[in-house]
Amino acid sequence: MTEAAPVYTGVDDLRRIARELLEAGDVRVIIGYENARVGARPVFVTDPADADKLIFDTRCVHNLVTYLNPRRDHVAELGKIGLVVKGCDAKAVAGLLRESQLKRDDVVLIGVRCGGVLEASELPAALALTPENVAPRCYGCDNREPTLTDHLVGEPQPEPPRPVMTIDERVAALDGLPAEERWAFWTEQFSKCVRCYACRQVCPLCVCEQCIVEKTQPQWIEPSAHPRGNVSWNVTRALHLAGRCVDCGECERFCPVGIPLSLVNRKLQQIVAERYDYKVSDDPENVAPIGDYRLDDQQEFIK
Amino acid sequence: MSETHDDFEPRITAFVCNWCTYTGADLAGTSRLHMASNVRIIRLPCTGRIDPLFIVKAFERGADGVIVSGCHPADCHYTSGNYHARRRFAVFHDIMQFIGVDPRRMTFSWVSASEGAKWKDVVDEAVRSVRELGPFEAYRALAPDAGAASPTGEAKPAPAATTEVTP
Amino acid sequence: MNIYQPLLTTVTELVDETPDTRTLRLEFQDEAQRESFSFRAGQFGEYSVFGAGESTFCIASPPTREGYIECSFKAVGKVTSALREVNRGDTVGFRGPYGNWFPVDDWKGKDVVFVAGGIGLAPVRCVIWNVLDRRDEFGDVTIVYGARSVEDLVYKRELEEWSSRSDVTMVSTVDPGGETSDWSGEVGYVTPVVEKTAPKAGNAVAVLCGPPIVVKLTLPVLEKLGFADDAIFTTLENRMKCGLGKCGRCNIGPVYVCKDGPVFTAAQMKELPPEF
Amino acid sequence: MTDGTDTTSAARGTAASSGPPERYFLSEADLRSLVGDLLGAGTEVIAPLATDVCQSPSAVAASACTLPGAAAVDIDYRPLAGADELDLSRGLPQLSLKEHFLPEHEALCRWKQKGTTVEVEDVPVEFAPRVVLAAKPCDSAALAVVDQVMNWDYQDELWNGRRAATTIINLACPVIDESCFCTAVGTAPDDTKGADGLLTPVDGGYVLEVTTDKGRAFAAAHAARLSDDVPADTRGRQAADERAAARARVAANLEIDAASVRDWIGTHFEDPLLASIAIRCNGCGACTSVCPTCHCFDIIDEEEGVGRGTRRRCWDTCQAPTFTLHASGHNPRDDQNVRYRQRINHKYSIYPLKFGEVLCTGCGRCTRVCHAGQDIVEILQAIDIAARRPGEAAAEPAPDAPEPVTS
Repeated sequence: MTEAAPVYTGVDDLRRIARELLEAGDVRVIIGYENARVGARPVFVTDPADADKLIFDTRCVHNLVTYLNPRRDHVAELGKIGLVVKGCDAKAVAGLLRESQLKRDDVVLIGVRCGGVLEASELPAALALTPENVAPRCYGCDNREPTLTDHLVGEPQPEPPRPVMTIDERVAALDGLPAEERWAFWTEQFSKCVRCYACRQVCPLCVCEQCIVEKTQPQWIEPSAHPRGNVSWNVTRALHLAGRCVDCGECERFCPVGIPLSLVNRKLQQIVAERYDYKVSDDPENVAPIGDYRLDDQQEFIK
Repeated sequence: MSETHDDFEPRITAFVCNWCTYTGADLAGTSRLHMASNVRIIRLPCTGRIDPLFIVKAFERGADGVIVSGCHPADCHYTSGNYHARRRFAVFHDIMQFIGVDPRRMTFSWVSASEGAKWKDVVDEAVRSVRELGPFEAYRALAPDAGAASPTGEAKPAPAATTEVTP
Repeated sequence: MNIYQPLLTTVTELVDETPDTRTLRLEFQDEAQRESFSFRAGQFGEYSVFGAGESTFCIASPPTREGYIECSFKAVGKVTSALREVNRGDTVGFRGPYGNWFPVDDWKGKDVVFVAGGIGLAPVRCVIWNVLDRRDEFGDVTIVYGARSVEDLVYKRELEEWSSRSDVTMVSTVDPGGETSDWSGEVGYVTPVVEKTAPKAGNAVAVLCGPPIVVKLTLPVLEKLGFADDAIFTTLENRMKCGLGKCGRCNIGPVYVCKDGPVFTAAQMKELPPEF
Repeated sequence: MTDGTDTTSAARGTAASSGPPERYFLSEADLRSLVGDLLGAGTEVIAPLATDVCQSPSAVAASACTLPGAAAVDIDYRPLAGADELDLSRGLPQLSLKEHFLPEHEALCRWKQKGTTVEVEDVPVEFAPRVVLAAKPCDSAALAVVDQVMNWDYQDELWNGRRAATTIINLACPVIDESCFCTAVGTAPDDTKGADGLLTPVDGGYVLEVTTDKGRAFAAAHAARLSDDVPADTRGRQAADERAAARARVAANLEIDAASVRDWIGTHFEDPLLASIAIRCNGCGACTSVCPTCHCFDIIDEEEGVGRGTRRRCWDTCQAPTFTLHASGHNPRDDQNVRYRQRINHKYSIYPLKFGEVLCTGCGRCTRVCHAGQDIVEILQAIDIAARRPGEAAAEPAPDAPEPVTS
């Protein structure tokens, strides 16, 4: 197996396409990645001359689809968007299309062939992926080459390395514990929550005009950050993403107190996979499992 | 956690649909079936209206167990509310189990308007298993004033006590 | 007792002003508090229903009527909806008075013009009664008040009382289409009615309060009539939680509505950054 | 407009320094003994503490929780259980010291309601004495800055009570990275602002310098553990050198003129630099949660059952649309650029205008925690250039458009 280089191929094409789209007026802004003072970060390129700022390497962790979220008025104001998407990001675009939060013609998608990204983006230079530094979600990725795109750049990439411990293994480890220990584990993790709602804000699929936590009549979720309110919030956040979560990991990456949200998210993916044979993809026609049903769905837990 | 808590009367909240289970529970009453009296019924139009958050809220407010019950498949007054609910509760059931809630605290059932006797069984069984599990102290320990509301200003109450178990 | 702890009051009267607006009269339960409580016209408080939370309104009764305070509110949010449900005898929490006030004492000998739209009459009413209770200290008193419809006019009995007084020029108006068959007041928006009423600006101050659009459109009219920027007073509102300058949300640029306001002159408003 | 500078320093926890600082030496072992003395006397000792990310007794759960390659520990200011837990090598805690003075949530009062009668129960505003050891200077300085607003005409007794009960001994900062900029906003990696003393590591132990009456009382109470053997040419010089080197390291990151920045922001409300300042910002509010000076809060009622409950204040964030949303639906800050501008404005202009101090101590947490790349160092640099060298502003990279660095 060949190992992916830290900087992916196709960056020149990416820059050229971005420049052409801007010059032709097909889009008003290209949202991609750039080098920042520390690490890589999102960039909003509006001037074709700036297209050369665009990069794509293993530090390009961010799911930029969050900027297509209908709540982002200040981004929408910029005009039609051209967006750089990895395979996982394209799944989020499909999610928005599926839920009528976005029209296909309102965005130009520049897909990049991806061989995985790093766990952290804030590094001075891109690194080759290793079991120690690879984002665990990249392992087993089924969409390294997005299909929901208007342009696709780069060479096909090898599979990313297997992380030291995969997310599935970690979920399985928790599944193997007695219930009391799982409860102790999760209540301890959730008690760290400071209720900044970063997880919600960065989620490309948290699209509600008014989040349940902001509804006050009645006050469904207690707003202060004590463990009881935190459990309600974190369980609800996860449930609302059931069958919708694209596993981009942004909620966990942005969490300022390090709650391992990807484990809950992965568990939900496993649940819908096992029960409803559902896998999230970048096909907008692939109906999400919650909000859908079959007459013969499993009901072994119902008396 | 296997010993029975004899002197403990579980508090159980039941979310039931208006058309089937509520009528079934009513039938159980008018038929004078003897059953446990630990259940408070909250009537909703349809199981499809029961947000899993209701169950979380019930635990928050001190319920030791929860029952969710509605029309059998194919019998929904609104055609498909119970089918939608079935998927939602399946996911909820599994994820609550994952975070460590004993699934025996959550009973899901289909009870039709004519199944007064089944309702009695569901209630008795739910009360029996919750009684066996004991009060849901683990959830109550999450309350903001339950643990360390220490006057020194320690911000975070201590995490819930852990039972020492080797995996 | 810390600064966030409310005093307890009892609801002694309630008036449904319009289908969605209610006035509560509150009396402090503690006698010492009842005796010692005082405030100035224009100040506000934090009113609470226990379990629902706190909400911010001005004190709508005048400081010249002692022993109680009144507030008027529209039931739109969680707390106001809960306040809409209270009955006579119920307990309501109160913290205050907070903020600055209308410099009524400085207006002695001057004409006073009041312009209000909709529920904006609540803070103005406090000043109106304050002035009327000390009527001989002031010159002409003119009140222009408008609402969307006859039904939406608040303080209806007081509007009648003011109309019937010979020492007050009272002009009521409702938006076109909002009149009833027996409506005897003006029909039209507040701004043109102010222009038509044309109060003398020479030795006068104006108090203006209402929805943002009324304030925005009426300011130039008052200026045209000759009112100087520092003779026009208004009261602003912003979302508040503490009322004490700490919770950090009511500022408009460097100005905290809760501590530097809520009363501002038109001159001060022009200095504010465009963020309200 | 009310003049906001009339705060009562007496009401504040830490009395202003008087007289020259007193200096002592204590060895690593002495320090531990001192902590032991405090704990033995029942005094809470808070210090940056590394805790396993997962405290579960199960190794399986612990390994499941820890991301491969990530640090297996959370660093937080926490009460020490024993003197052996003290570890002065720890870096900047995730959350600032603020959480021990303005907790994430705290009761303001409790009520019981029966029929028409309500009983309101006070919450205590006096707190048991406690000591914070090895506080980061940027965190203690933040407390002194926030003291101003907490005593703006109305004294916040909950804040003041905790301030008064707490003796804070800083540690000259051992962890400086590219996001630190304390020296640019008037503090320093060896500052004692907001604290009562400072520990500086030297060979064989620490130099303890106490700077306030509370600090002197602390030194007096622990005299047995302290020696005054701080020769100016050895330990004294070493401590001074350490401190000067740290200051220089931070200063290399950012240098601005805070007064120019303050005035420029105040007069350029709609400048494009501010108007499009937050294009990549997700409005997540993580920056305000971790910030040692962000103190904005919400007040909410939470019921504990029928007829009883607690009125609490909890952290809130100016980055959330609901922060300023009116009941009518109108929102004066209805756009993320505007909300982010408010944060910058509040910190570097509004607060300095009102209270004479920048509402920022340069800890850099907001930059580190922002995975979308909102970089406060870069933003302040751009504003400083716009304010002091407007001619260069166009040529210099604006916050939105830094030149790519070749990697």
